[in-house]
Amino acid sequence: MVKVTRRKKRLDRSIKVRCEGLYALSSWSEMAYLLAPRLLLILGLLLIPFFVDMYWQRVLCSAGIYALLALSFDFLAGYVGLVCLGGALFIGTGGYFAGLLNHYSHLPLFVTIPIATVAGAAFSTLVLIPCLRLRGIYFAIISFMLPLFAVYIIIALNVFGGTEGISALDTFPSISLELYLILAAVLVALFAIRRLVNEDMGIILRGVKDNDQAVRASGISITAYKIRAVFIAALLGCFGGAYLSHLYGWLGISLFAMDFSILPIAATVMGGMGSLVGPVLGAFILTPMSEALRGFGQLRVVLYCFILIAFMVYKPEGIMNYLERKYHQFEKWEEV
Amino acid sequence: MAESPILQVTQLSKTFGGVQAIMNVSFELARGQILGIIGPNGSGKTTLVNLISGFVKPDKGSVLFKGRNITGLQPHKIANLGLTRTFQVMRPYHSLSAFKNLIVPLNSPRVKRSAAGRLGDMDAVAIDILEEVGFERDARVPYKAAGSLPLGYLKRLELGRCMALQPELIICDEVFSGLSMSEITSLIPLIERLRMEGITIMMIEHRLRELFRLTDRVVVLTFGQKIAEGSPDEVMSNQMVKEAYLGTETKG
Amino acid sequence: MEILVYGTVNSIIFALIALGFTLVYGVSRVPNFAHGSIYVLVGFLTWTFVNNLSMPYALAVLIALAVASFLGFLIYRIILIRLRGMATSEIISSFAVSLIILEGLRMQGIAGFKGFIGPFYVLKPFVDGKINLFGVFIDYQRLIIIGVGVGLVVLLSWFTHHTKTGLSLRAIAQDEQAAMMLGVNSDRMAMIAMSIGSALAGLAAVLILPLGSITAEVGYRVLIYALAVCIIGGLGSWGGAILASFVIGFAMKISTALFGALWESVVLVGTIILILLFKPSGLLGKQKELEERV
Amino acid sequence: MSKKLCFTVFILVLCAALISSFGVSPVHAQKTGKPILIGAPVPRASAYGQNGERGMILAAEEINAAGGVKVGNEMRPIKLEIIDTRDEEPGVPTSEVLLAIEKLILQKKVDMIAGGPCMSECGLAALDLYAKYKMLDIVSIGCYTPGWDQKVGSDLEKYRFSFRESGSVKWYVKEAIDLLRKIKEEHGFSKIFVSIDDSAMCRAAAKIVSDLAVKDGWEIVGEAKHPISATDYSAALNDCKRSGAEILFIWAYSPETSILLKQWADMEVPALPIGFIGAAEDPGFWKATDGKGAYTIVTLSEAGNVPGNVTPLHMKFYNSFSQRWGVPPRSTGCVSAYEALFVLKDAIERTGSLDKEKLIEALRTTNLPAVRGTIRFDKNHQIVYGYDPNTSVLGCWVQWQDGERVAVFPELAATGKIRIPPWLKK
Repeated sequence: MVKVTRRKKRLDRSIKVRCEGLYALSSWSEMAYLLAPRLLLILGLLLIPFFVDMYWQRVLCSAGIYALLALSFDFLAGYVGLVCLGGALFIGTGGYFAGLLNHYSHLPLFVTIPIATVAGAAFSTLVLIPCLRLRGIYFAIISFMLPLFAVYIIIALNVFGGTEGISALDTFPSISLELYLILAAVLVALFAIRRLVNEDMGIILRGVKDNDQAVRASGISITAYKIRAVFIAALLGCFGGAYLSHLYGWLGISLFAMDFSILPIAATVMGGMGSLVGPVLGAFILTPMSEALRGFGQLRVVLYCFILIAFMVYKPEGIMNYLERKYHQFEKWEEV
Repeated sequence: MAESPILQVTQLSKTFGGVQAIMNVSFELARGQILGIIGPNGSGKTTLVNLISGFVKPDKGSVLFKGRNITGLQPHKIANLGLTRTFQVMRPYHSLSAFKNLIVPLNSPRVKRSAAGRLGDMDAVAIDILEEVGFERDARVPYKAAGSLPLGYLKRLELGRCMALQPELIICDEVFSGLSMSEITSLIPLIERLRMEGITIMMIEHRLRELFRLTDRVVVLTFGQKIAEGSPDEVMSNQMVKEAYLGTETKG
Repeated sequence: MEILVYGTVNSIIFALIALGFTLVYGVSRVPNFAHGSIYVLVGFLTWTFVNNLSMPYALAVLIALAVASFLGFLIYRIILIRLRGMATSEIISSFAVSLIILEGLRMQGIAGFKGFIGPFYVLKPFVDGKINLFGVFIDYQRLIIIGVGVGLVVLLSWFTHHTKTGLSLRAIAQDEQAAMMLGVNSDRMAMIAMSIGSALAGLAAVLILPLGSITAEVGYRVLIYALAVCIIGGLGSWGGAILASFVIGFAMKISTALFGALWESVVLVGTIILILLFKPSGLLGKQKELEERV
Repeated sequence: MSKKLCFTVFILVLCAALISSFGVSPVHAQKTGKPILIGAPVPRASAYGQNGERGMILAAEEINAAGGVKVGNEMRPIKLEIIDTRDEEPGVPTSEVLLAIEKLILQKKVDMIAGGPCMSECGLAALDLYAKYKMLDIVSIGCYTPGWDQKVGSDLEKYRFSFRESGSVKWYVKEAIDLLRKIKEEHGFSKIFVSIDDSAMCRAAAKIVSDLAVKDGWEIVGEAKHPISATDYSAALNDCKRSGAEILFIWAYSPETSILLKQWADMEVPALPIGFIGAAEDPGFWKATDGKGAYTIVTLSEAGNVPGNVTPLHMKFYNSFSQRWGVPPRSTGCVSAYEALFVLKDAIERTGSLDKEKLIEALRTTNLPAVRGTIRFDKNHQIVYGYDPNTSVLGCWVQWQDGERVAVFPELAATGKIRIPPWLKK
């Protein structure tokens, strides 16, 4: 049979090439080319709230939390090579720190949230340090189990309100405040981390991911850097947790719930691993979607697992990388 | 050699689950020398490197670097003392561009302490080093993702990574392997230059002919034991060495 | 005595649960997080066949097992085969599968803790009644479990040492590259492994579930147990898995006896973390000590 | 090939989901006149949730069939907005549950809320939500924690919007003690062996019971805690046998408890099993234990779940529920959730408006004859349980006798006598 074999060839758009380096500042179109996506994201996030009712605004709040988690997961997995399935650990620690501070020493939430963020991050880092020498699946599984462990301990010791948890914590004075707090947090975190991975530290971390032995041979202690990385990731998660416990004015063992570990991963896979924006995007798509499907009870869990698998198998690159490629490159068929 | 040797290995031993990888190996390396370590496959050359550079803890014996005992020290600590190594399997930071690969060592405490670290613009330093190891300046190569570079460049990159540390002793684990004759001949001057700069070099090699053009002394390993040491021709005339090699392979 | 007998039973139960998982991982390096869900699924199918289609028990079991192994095959054929080598993706996707199955079943009303909708999902034990063993009451089901458990281990070791498939499975497990050179098709082997592994999970379910009742939670618990056993024993090492299941089995029974049941889980996870800290590759982990990998 | 197939399947499922995800509410208003929206958060995956859901749907249908609720001078039908809170499922954070409730309040704009969540943790957290949004609600499925009315009582002004029309553990414990006393008097038993799920809640509850029992002249001769997943109880049962206890007091919700009772029968342990046993509440219990569950005494926590004549409405409810759903009412939630809507109806019709503050006043003065008895709330908005159907509502303890759940306590509700297993007869 006669068949012309063709293959897809990808070429950078000329404007992309021109925009590399400083030259971009030379023309408006090129600056626009660079800025457009970023502005789109920022404005998009900041403007949505005006178009949805109060309930969906609340949904956005929790979406923001998941976005933070997804971000920290992607950062660890994509730039440090630590696959951390224990997002719930971060949420839990942050949440408990904030909640307990607020409940026992009656600090206002503007104090508890920052403290909880830092202290919680420090704490969860301490917990994870021993596990840092583990690689790949071992680390993944351990981090998956730590939240369970925390729950067992809390139940067994029956401390911190035991199984019933503690309610009636302070909540935010106004919805717009809580909404913009989290959105701002997401944006700041996003750009901060994007910046970080291109700083020296980020470069070293990526080095650790690609070939840790070479990094050690270059006279750099990988553990030290891993610890820092985990701490940064934990900061995001713990902020999310602290925020959450004040969002609903409650804390309980379900802060360690598995959803906090699963959904962010789904978001990351969907949005595109390694592109930090992707996970955020994914979170802001998945969370509202699973809300829309609430009518089905368990069925929606089933559904978003389907989506997850579908992406894994058929579009492993994820939405973001796909868009990026489309934005920067064009494809043409060529004979071979 | 009046001054004390830069590297002193004594009675080094290591077993991996019953297998004697290295048995009572000891040798010395004087400052500014180039020492070759040869031996048939599986004679424990790479293990030796791992033991010296701290990636594997020895069961027995000691390693002295600049008169200081570095046995069982963490690799990065050793590297910061000025002893670094290349790897046999080329695994650069493939997601990073070539010159960013050098940013990693440039961030090591050792460099930060030294002048070049304070020199400021690391990227510039990195580019210079790359040029030194033979990357063309201004070409796109240094900005390409290291993963996409050909083997020749990777070897140079590896050397560059070591040089960025401003080391006193570099252990090259089979830099020549897998390279074409011409590539090797272009690498040799680079190594000689390093030596001119007063860097001591220890080379693990298979390609004996090329090796012998560089080294002053050679140590021969078989089955984890040192069977001979001396100048290239002494070693080659040594009976045991002949057997060891003819037994296994016919190169050299 | 109490502890000895029930500790043994417990341990063998763990071993049964973990065998399938460790087999799959050992051969194809795929952490099959859908293990627990298959376990529950088989239990559920058997129940339905028996109670709704009023099949004879044995037949129902057989069919259920067949379904399970086919499912395992499918999971590999459709999903995992595309994700080989990417541990993260394998974990996530197979876990997604297990969520699909378990939550799907939950809609069938297998709610578990705090009551459940519709019928009781309880399998009948093969033989009812119990005997007095060294002053300890033990029902036949548990004796059967011990028997089958031991038998299975023997069978498996025979299978892997004396049959062609078994040998090639082991070859793959030891050195994939070499095995492929020798013309062993690693994907085919992985599929076989998945089918066998799932069937084993099913078998364990059929044996063990009559002791309890079939709930979605069991699925998650089984998964955790399997992971625990395999990690402690060293992923992919059978001897390790069996050793580990005895360690855990007794550790849990003893801790229950000493500090009360609540600490069971704490002890479980505690052991895992400790072991991993001091011996990152598990008790009998095949792979080199991780930091020695250069 | 397989790829395409999966993908299409997946797409189809997704579409189906999205389409039907809009407006899922089983009960639609048949009447003209703007329907009264009643939000019903229920954990669909749990039996109690389903009980409540069924109860409320039945009630709504009956009310609408009878012309709806009379507000002022117009008749308005009831429209239920049932939403799945997913509490009592593993791995579901409480915030998830609260978000569901917020959906009812903020998006569905419901007028009031009745139903769950069932889990105490969620129930307590939800209180603050209702206070925040000033949303009237009647907890009518599960959520038995004594912490609830304590919390409401602690700040009656803030939490005035919440009422609890399902029971409180406090009362059920009292019932248990009284039941034990009754048995003691009838059969002269004196020793209790306590066996519980090892969960914080069960331990706490069991402790209270044993303390009170001791005060009541009982002797606690032994105790056994079982992990939630326990599948073998023979050890505990042996101890029980040796201890010479005549009562085996159980407080457990894991389905495995049915195994405990099986083994109890197998080993012919000479002690009468009594208690709070999630497994034994279910009509399927008998079949599951193939009859070995006989003699087990368990509370269904609400009169009306088994045939009886506590009130005129009793049998009416039992029958209509049975034929509407094809199964008899199970336990917790069926009756209380059913009545909850009538309580609201009653309050609305007395105030003649939907004004919250007025309704709260009305609810506080509720005195409504219903299935379980007469519904009244105490000062902490907690329904009053008691033994007199004219001043309070009644609980319901049943014993499994030849495949049926027979009410044996309280006296007024009892339709049969307590039977003692032959191997326990002296």
